[in-house]
Amino acid sequence: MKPVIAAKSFEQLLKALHQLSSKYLVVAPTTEDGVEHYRPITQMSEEQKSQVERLSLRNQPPLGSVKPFLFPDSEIYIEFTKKDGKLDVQTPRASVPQIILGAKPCDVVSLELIDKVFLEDPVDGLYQEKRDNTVLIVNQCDEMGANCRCDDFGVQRSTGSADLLMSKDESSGKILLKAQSEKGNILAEELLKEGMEENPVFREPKVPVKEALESEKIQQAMDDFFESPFWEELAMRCIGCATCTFYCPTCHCYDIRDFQRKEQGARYRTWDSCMFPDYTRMAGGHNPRPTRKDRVQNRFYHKLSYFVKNEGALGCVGCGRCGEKCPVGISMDTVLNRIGGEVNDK
Amino acid sequence: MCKITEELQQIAAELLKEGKVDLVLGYTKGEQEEQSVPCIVTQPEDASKLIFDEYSEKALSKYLLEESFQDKKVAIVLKGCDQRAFKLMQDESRLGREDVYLIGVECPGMKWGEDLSPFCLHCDYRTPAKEDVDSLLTGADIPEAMQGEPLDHEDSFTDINRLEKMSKEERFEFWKRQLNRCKRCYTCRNACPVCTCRVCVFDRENPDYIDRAKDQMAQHQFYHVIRAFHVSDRCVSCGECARVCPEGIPLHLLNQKLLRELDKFYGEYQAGIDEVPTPLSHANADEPDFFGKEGKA
Amino acid sequence: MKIGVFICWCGSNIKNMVDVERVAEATGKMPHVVYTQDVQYLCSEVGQSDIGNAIDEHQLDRVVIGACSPRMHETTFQQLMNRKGLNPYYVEIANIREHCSWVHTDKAKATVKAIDLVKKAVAKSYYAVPLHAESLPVNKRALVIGGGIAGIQAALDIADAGYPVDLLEKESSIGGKMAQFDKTFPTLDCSACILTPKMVEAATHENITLHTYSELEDVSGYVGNFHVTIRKRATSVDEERCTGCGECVTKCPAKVDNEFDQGHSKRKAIYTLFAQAVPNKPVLDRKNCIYFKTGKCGVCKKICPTDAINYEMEDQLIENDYGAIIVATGFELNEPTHLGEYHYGHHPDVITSLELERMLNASGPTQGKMYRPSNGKEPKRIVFIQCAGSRDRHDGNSYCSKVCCLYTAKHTILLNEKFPDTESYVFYIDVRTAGKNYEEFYERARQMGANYLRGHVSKVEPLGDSDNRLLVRGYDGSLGEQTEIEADLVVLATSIEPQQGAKKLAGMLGISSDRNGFYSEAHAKLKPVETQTQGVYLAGVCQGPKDIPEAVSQASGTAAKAIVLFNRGQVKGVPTTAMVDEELCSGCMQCKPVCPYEAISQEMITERAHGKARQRPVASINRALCQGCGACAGLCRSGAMDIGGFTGRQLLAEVDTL
Amino acid sequence: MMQDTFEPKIIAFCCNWCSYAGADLAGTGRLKYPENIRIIRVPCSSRVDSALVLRAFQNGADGVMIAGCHPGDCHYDTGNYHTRKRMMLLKSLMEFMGLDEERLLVKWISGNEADRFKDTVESFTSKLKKMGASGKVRDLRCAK
Amino acid sequence: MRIPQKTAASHQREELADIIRKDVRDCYQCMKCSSGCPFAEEMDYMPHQMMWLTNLGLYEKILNSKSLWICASCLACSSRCPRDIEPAKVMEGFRAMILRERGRTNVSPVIPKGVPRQAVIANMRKFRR
Repeated sequence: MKPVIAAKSFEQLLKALHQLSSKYLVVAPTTEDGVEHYRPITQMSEEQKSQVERLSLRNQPPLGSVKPFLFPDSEIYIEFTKKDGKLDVQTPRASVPQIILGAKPCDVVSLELIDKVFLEDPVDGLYQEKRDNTVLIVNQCDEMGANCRCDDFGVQRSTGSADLLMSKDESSGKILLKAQSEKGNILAEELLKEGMEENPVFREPKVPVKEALESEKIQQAMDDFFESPFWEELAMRCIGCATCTFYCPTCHCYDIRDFQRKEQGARYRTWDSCMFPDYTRMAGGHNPRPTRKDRVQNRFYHKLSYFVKNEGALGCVGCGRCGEKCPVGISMDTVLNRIGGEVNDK
Repeated sequence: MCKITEELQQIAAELLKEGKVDLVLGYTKGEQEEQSVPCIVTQPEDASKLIFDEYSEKALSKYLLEESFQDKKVAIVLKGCDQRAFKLMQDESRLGREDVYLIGVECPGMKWGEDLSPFCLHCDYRTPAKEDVDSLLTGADIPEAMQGEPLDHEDSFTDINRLEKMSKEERFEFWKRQLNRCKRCYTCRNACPVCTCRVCVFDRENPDYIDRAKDQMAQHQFYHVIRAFHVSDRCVSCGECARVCPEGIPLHLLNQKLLRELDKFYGEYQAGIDEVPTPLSHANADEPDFFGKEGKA
Repeated sequence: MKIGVFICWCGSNIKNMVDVERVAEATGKMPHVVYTQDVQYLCSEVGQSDIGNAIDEHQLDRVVIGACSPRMHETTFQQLMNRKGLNPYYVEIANIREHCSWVHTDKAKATVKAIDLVKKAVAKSYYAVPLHAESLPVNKRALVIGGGIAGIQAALDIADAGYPVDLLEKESSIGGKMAQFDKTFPTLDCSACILTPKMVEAATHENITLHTYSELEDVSGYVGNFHVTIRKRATSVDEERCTGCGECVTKCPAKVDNEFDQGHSKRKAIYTLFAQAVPNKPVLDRKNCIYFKTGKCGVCKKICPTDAINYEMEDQLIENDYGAIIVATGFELNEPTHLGEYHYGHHPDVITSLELERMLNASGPTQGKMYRPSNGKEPKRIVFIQCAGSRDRHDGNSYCSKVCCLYTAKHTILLNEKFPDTESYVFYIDVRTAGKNYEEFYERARQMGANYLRGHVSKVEPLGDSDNRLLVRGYDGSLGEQTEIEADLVVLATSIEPQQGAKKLAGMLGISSDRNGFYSEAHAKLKPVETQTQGVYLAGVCQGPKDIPEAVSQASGTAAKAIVLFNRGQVKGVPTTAMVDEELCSGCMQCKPVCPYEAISQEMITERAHGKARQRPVASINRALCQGCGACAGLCRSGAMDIGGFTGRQLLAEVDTL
Repeated sequence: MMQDTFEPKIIAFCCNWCSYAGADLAGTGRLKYPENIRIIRVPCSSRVDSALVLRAFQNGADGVMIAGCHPGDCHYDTGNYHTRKRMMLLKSLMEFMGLDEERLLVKWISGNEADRFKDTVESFTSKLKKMGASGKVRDLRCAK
Repeated sequence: MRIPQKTAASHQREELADIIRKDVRDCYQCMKCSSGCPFAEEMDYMPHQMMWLTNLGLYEKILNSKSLWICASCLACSSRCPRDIEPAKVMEGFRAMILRERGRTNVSPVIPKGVPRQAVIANMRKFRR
């Protein structure tokens, strides 16, 4: 039996977490100038703190996913300085333990997908360190959000690598937490010390489970669809920005760059986007994906076909962020609806 | 169905049927509620997809520069601001008028969340001039707020005024918070109908004007200052940059600030309406000298 | 890449304040630097051979110098590079003397700065590109626009040097404004007597081709290679056949006001501009010709003994190539009707100085007699009003017309000489007599009786007496009181103004005008006859008010410039010009209006993309015209425009090193 | 205490014909000014674009100076008119973004104004000393 | 003031020229005479104005002026005149013209207090040594 603890209110939970902020970096969803993001609670204004409960328990993920806390948009490998002809190389400080409050199942699955890439040999040290240091407190949605397609991808109740599950008991207003992992257990213990109580019952989410898309079928349909003129049309509509990829919780491409001024500099990695024209450009100038059609296709094929072939799962969790923010309204549905159509037509 | 949509579908169908154009570039209903998205129609029977409404925000003119639109006869739906951008591209030799069939539409003002876009409220060029387009569709359902005279230019700068009243530190904090969210996804650049360089300076590797690191405020500042500068005198005030920014950064303020300074000191200039050269492309002795003895040097 | 760094001691000039060994040592550690040396005097023969030897020994391909200002010895080192077979733009100079050792007092800090400066130069040299000056052949033929004294002088000088010249004049005769004058100050030479020989010389010179009654239609090209179209207006008189006998003029029944005499006489519809006109062949003024107005008449055609009259004659377009263009288009005089207080145009006895000039002229409308236009009587008391429309920001031109002070002095002298019982009163603000013998001339005027009253006239009004005289209300600064003078004649020193078509011509030639509409010289002090457009030079009043000797010497100056150009036979541009990266350039041409030299034009290039050949526009630099200022590069958004020697990459490298 | 030891870094872009010559003349005349300034030679002040200015700030410059010929004296006729237009806009935008626009100095210095050059460097240096190190536009990786 | 139609008769001009042997036409109104004159404040027409009236031929104004008699003949003007006109001499010339003219009665105008009479000074100048 896994321990379930309860806070009297969300406020109490937040306060307890605040108490732990010397040990952990605690991040939670809030809004900043109307945009939803996870932010360290120590840096939040009172106004922002008051948003946390609503966003943590909402049936829809915030715009910014939890990805940047495990795979930041820019991350330094080494820093170097040259002094008196000698090169001094430093590696950045180790990451601190962090708690992510109010993550969604889609976030959890997206991290699991990234795990497949970064934690398999060769292991990405920077990611692994953060992954090991992160405690995810996951709220399971009770219903589908407006742009959510998690049911298609079978992730709406997935809580596999969540450390703690969170739910609100509507009648009492209590916040229930159920530990699922060692890290979760430790945090639960610590929270108990902060005045939370043990609770025997955990409320299960109400969201209906639908049969998910079959990844192999999708992959097959996509492969059959490769030559369709649809891609040309879609590419004509796409404006080539990186919104879809930068807000996607499963996108994990990065570029390694050097920054050097005078006798100092850094080697760092930073998010790249397959939508950028220089994404696959090689040093000699050749680019195997020269046109926007190639790039648009790559994005969808990577998620819906190549990822299945390589990692055995669809590379999308249906969070809907890409479609929500795309300035020209291209979403996963735009493609899924079409390949569905093509498959059926056969 | 509104009158403009109806006429638009008719014209599009005719143009395609008669083979006058290869494709019609317009808007269609998006997948989300209250969303219209760009749409390319190549068959007459698909013309019924086309619509025009208060969500048809995206500036379409820039698509014409894309590789996939080359060597094709294109008919394009243009609002006033979009037509200005088109005119600028034409003036800057980016495309020829004769290659494109322009369907001008009377713009009822675009939505900005629940309200009307502040850009549209002060726009005095909602509808392209008849002589500038091949067909002009009017009869839009103009909301009450848009019916009177457009807001004074100065009134449209309220946000700038608010910022200018702040102390310098407050302003710095404001922009720091905003730019901190920037991910350099380049949506603002890619959506902007006057950002039309063949190769953007930010995409250049040698010299590398900008560093890709996203954790450096200085690089964000660099990007946003330079972007605003490159757009400044050529901005057509469509508001796309601010609308498309996924992080809700009020980028248009930077453009408008520069526009206002230009207007104030060098006379009003409206890109895509007034003749080129744009204000930054010429300078003369009679202009104010800010760096002389008495200036704000 | 092999870079050699050389640090100059400049004797003790640098060495005393900068630790040159340390500078050499520090920069020696930079990538690609294979050799460093500090030398006592780099500019000396020893220093030069040190560098030369090092280049040979270490196969250096780039040289960085830490020494005095590049404005001092850049060419010295560039020549050395040339001798060594290296491109002169592979040398980079760090200014560690003027900008460092000479201006600082702390040796440690100065040394750190010197290291920075040399490192900056090394960094810049990494990205140095070899540059070459473009040279183009010169078409050794000149076009002079304007057949006034300046134009004539310029044409004669160039022609005398042995180069062909075309002299363009819009009127039917050359001579310009000077032909209208009576005498010239300060010598009181007869204007015509000194001008007409020059006119004849110009007309008969074997190297000069006259194009009278002609205007500039179009100009293209650039220094050494201008392509010009001239429109020769139809004179209706066949030049070949006409003998200039003047029968037609005598018999022509149509009379109109003679502009040459400022309307104080009449001329015929077929006329020569003035008696000594060159060429002395009449032209037919179609606007006033009875035949052209009504289709009847034809007297001239009937009377002409050589059948030279041709009513069907059409404008001719003449195209020619020139190497240099001299602009000597002169000026116009302001019609002071807008200055209501002077009553000009309302009272016939208020006249302009040029009208007076014509009256005084023995070959003028009155054969040199003075008269009051109102009643024909001789004026006894004449009031001159200076700065009528000049130095007047409110209702005229803000500048000084420069010659009025002197010609008014001349008028009072002539009046006093010819008509000793006339009184002259001159209302002035300042009398400006800068020029050789001008002060003496002015003195002479005063001495001979001209009364100079310091103060501007506020009003001229009819006195209402039987003689219809005028009352001039002014102020006498000397006495400090308002002063009124009853005058028979009031003469206004009207303002000199640019020609009406000056702006249009400027547009054709790509030269700029100042705020007053006069053409701008390239540099106010050191390039007074050149313009921003290479190969276009300015002579005479079109550049700003000036008197005859100034106009003539300026004309000779332009001739010298043209002759220098022709003698050299080719134009060599600066090597550090703008360069366009066609891959990046979108041909938007925003840079074009920025260029002060019109060196940027649009060009179509063919590009193969996605299997198709496609034309697209790009900006193109005429390297013969470009002077390398970089204003275009500072504007270019995509960075397609760059400046040789100061590329964006180089400047960034410098900034990054500091 | 900090103010006494803080030495600002100034990057100056001087046009070849006037301001660079003015700086040369200051040297020839043995005028003395602080060591903080590093001069980059440009053909004309209009060659300098905002990217260069911002890059200098990023790299840790505490002040950037752009010096050109006096209006009307430009060697290239109109270059400095462009400079003043562009730099006015850049300064306004910097000010609008809360950046220290006063760290960007635009000055007209002719080839014979050695004193003016010296005075400008002196006053700019002491002003920057008072302001302290620039932090708002600096890339933190250039902090050392 | 309206400049009268008839100004000084040529015989008057000649008379003056005869006495002073100077050409007042040389005067270009630099006003140095007035700027150095110790009695300029007391005068109704200052020295430069006297020169000017001479040139305009307005002799009546000169002959009736107080200035003629306030002038102390200190010769400051004469010693400084850049045109060597010697205004003091011109003044003296006018005084002489008055004195020569018979029946001229206004020779003794009212002299302000504290200002020495011209005649006294002239006398001292003539006979002091």
